[in-house]
Amino acid sequence: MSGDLTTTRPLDTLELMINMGPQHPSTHGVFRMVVWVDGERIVNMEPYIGYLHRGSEKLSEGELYNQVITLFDRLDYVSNFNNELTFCMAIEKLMGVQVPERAQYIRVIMCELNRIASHLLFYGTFGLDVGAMTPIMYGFRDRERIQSIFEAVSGARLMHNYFRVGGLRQDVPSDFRERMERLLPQLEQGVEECDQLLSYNEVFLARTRSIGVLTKEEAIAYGASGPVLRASGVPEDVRVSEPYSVYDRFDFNVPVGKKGDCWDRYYVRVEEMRESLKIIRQVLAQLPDGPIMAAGVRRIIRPPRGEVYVRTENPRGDFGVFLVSDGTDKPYRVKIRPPSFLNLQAMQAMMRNAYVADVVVILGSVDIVLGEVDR
Amino acid sequence: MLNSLKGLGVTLKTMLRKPVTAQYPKEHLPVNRRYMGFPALTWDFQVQEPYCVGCMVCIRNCPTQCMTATLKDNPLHKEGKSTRRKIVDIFEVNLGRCILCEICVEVCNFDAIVMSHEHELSKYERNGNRVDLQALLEMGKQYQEDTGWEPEQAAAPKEGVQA
Amino acid sequence: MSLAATVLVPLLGLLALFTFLSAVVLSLVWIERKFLGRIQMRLGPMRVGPFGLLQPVADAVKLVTKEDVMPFGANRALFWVAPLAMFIPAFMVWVTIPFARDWVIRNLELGLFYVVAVSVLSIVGLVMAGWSSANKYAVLGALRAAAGLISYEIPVVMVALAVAMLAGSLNLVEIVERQAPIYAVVAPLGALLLLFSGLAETGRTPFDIYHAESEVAGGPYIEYSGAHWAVFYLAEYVSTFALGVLISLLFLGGWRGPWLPPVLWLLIKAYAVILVIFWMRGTFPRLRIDQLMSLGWKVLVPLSFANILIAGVQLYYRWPWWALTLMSVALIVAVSFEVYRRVVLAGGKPEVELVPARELRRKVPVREEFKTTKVSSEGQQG
Amino acid sequence: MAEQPPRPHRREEAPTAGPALDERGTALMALLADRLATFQPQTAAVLDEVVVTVPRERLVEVLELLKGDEQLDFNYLRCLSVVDYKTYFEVVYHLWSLAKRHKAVVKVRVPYEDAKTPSVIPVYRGADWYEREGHDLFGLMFEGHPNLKPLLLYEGFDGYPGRKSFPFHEYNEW
Repeated sequence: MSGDLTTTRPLDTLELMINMGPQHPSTHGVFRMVVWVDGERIVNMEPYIGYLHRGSEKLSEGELYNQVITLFDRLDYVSNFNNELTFCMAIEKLMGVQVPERAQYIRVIMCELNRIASHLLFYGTFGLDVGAMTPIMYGFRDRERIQSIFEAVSGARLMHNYFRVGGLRQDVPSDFRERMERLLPQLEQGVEECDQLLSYNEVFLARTRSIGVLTKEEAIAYGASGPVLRASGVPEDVRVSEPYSVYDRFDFNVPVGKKGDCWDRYYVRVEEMRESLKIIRQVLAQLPDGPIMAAGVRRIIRPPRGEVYVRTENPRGDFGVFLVSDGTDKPYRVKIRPPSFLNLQAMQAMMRNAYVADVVVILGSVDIVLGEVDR
Repeated sequence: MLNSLKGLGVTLKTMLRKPVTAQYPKEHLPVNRRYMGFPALTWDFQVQEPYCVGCMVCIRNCPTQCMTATLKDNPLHKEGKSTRRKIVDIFEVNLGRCILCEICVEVCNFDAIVMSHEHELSKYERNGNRVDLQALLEMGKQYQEDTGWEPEQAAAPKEGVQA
Repeated sequence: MSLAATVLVPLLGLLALFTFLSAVVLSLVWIERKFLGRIQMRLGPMRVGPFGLLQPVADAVKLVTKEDVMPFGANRALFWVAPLAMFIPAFMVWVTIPFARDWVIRNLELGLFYVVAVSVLSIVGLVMAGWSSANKYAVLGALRAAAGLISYEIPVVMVALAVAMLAGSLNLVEIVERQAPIYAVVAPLGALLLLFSGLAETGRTPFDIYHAESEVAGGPYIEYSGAHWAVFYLAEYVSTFALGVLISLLFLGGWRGPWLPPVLWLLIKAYAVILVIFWMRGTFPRLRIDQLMSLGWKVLVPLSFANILIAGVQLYYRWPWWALTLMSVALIVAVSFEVYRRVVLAGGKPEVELVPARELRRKVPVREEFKTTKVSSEGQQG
Repeated sequence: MAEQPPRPHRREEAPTAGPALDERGTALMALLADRLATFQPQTAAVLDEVVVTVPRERLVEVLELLKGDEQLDFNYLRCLSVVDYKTYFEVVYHLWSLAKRHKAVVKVRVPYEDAKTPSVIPVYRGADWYEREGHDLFGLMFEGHPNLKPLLLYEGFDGYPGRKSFPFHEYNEW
């Protein structure tokens, strides 16, 4: 026997560079990660974005304010109402427009429904990421019901263009309340079913617990927000910490994770769906009558010269709009603060000791929407 | 292991339920009343002419610049049959470019444009879904028939054409 | 006469077998799609033929007429040979598998041994495919497949050994004949072990790591298309069916059953097992490679040894058969509990805290914020 | 007949003024002016936010102070925006305190000719991609940034499309 065979010299292995995306099945859009792996273990990961860069911020500078709302629909294309709300609120704040109560309440219903729809989509795709193929169908079943309500209210299933500066485009249809009353028990049951199918499955727990841990300090330093931040143990919710619209009138819980791992990020969202349902019930109970459009908003909006920053709680986190107006009918500068952008940035910190399979799970648990990341 | 068995139970339970999907081309789910399909022009059945006078408000307000229009003198006005002095001559929409935002409907002062329920418009050519006035009016008539559409602003005093 | 007996009859048998297996694969594809569809509240294939019955045929025609693409830089010879190298072992297994007492091409005395030994050969094809594709995902997938299949072969062998001990034979026909009551009742642990390790060997959820489409995007098959991909697919389904039949033979009493003809009984049992496999596919997420390895080496291998041990104890002391059942069940419960403790309760109970918004709103008093005295940071930072 | 969606009725009326600083905001403004006295900031109230403009050379110091101060405790960078005012850039930092729940805006002005500003990554790790984006779209150099590669545009893109002067109509990519 030669001595070479018995020495304990470490094997000379090469690091393999894998290009995950932009056409990988589980990158949630056109997103590319370059992953260096040693066997199955991740050594380094570098995200590349920009494949979906449409220049929404720059485009907004050439559009009328009402037209910009259509652009905001297309940022985070699974939580459109929330985006619209943020932009409308920015202009309303700048102009000092008081939105009528009824409009505010309907806005809250729509936003919360959209939050559930978005989280259901997350639930499905996260299931796919960990290798279960049924959750997406369950998620889509209930999302479909919500979208049918959206269609009845706004006329579109995805790109609603429903909120206006000062209110809404039109009132909800007359059978809205009955439809909601039919929808809510279905949704409650659907969420329970989703929860039972996946949340505590042993294989699922093994795949997501203690994977991709983002500590509290890191989450804050990276500017993570929304479920990612809350899963790391920071009870920060814009609806509570800086209440906008009429959110301060409702009673709900803010789910907060304990470890900041993938399971926490997943389950925070499941709980948020339940809380959103709670909010919707309260809103429906309180929904007042009245106008849906503020008086005094012209067709062509010319906010006064100035600048404003408004943030709201999107399904993905803290969505902000920084709007600079020069007094004309077009915005001078619109800066969008997309929550996924920063959550995605924090992903590098979650990659410690991860395996190739975990990259996919971690990316899924961050729940990015590339339309918003790249803008 | 119990939770996994619970998951198996959930899938088994749903298996025994009715499927929620519909067989699409055979079976169309009904669209809601407000459904925003592609824009269409409405037809004034009383005077037998389009409501549209070609004032270009919608065109100037369109976020994607997907429409063009020109107007002409209305021959029916000369005959005294119509109150519209001008009438649309050419109206073209590139439906492939339209983003279904309903801004055109909102800004229209004459109830001339509606979001029809038309949404299946696949064509073999890239420019195949440019539609002209005739096709738009057809779509509009179909929509008016299907939904019993009635003008709502026609009775109200007209605001000045403003962009 | 002798020539006909030694060559022609087995050849005809093989041909019949091939046709039969192809039909089985087509039926499995249809059943899988329909069954998964129903689990997911869909209809499954509906267009081609009544209830989409001809869908697998349409798929097959499509695959055969599809262009075969070989990536630039691939090793040509290995790339084209790999599908066959995977399919042939999967097919060879069937030479000795009996469908009824006399319905077998060659009833080998070492039948069980042969089945176990040959079935694992398909790994060669997978590794060849992965390596020759000149694709990093394919290499990763092939390595995963190699690791997984080799580790899970041990529990399969050990379970087969325990069954052979109970039956006193390696002949599959005799194993079936000697089951009284069926071994699934006598040795439930063995049945579960065979099911799980068989799933891992055939690459089915929750152990489908080597072609995990969300991670390695198809693994060794990533570069294959058309007929070559179809051969892989065929091999995979043939292996799955073999697993179903093997479990029925070893643990469910094979072709034995009242009223119906024996072949039908075997098929019913095999399809039932396969439905369970599809059901699991519709429910479970996928394990990670290291978890698969530790499950294999730390749980299934020791358990399979324990299975042999309890079978030996039962045989040595000539205890009645239910003694083995009790021991098996006790082991299953103990291991399940241990898995629960390790996986579910690891690092605390899995739960999130619900903080009432009312409480959060109260946390920062509005007026006292900017006093000159030091503000206690009892916010979130605590 | 199917129900007709009502249209919003719009009448012209002068808009009222936007929200103003509340009590806390005023207190915060005074506190900020006090703490940042050595940096000679320009403090102003814009709507309900306190805006502090500081010289860009001392930006990192200011942010460190704001983050480290016991009472201010601005530990969360909400948003970093670059605004092109044709003769100068304004880099706007929206800060937020997670514990104290108050907000402030820090601004620096960067002249066009000398488009450089210090990177704030040492203070706020999350500024990384914001700054890359700012460099990408506005051509602003964030000095000290470890990895100022293009983020949204591709490598080798010519020009800065975020700037007002970018010739969009004359620009032909292909």
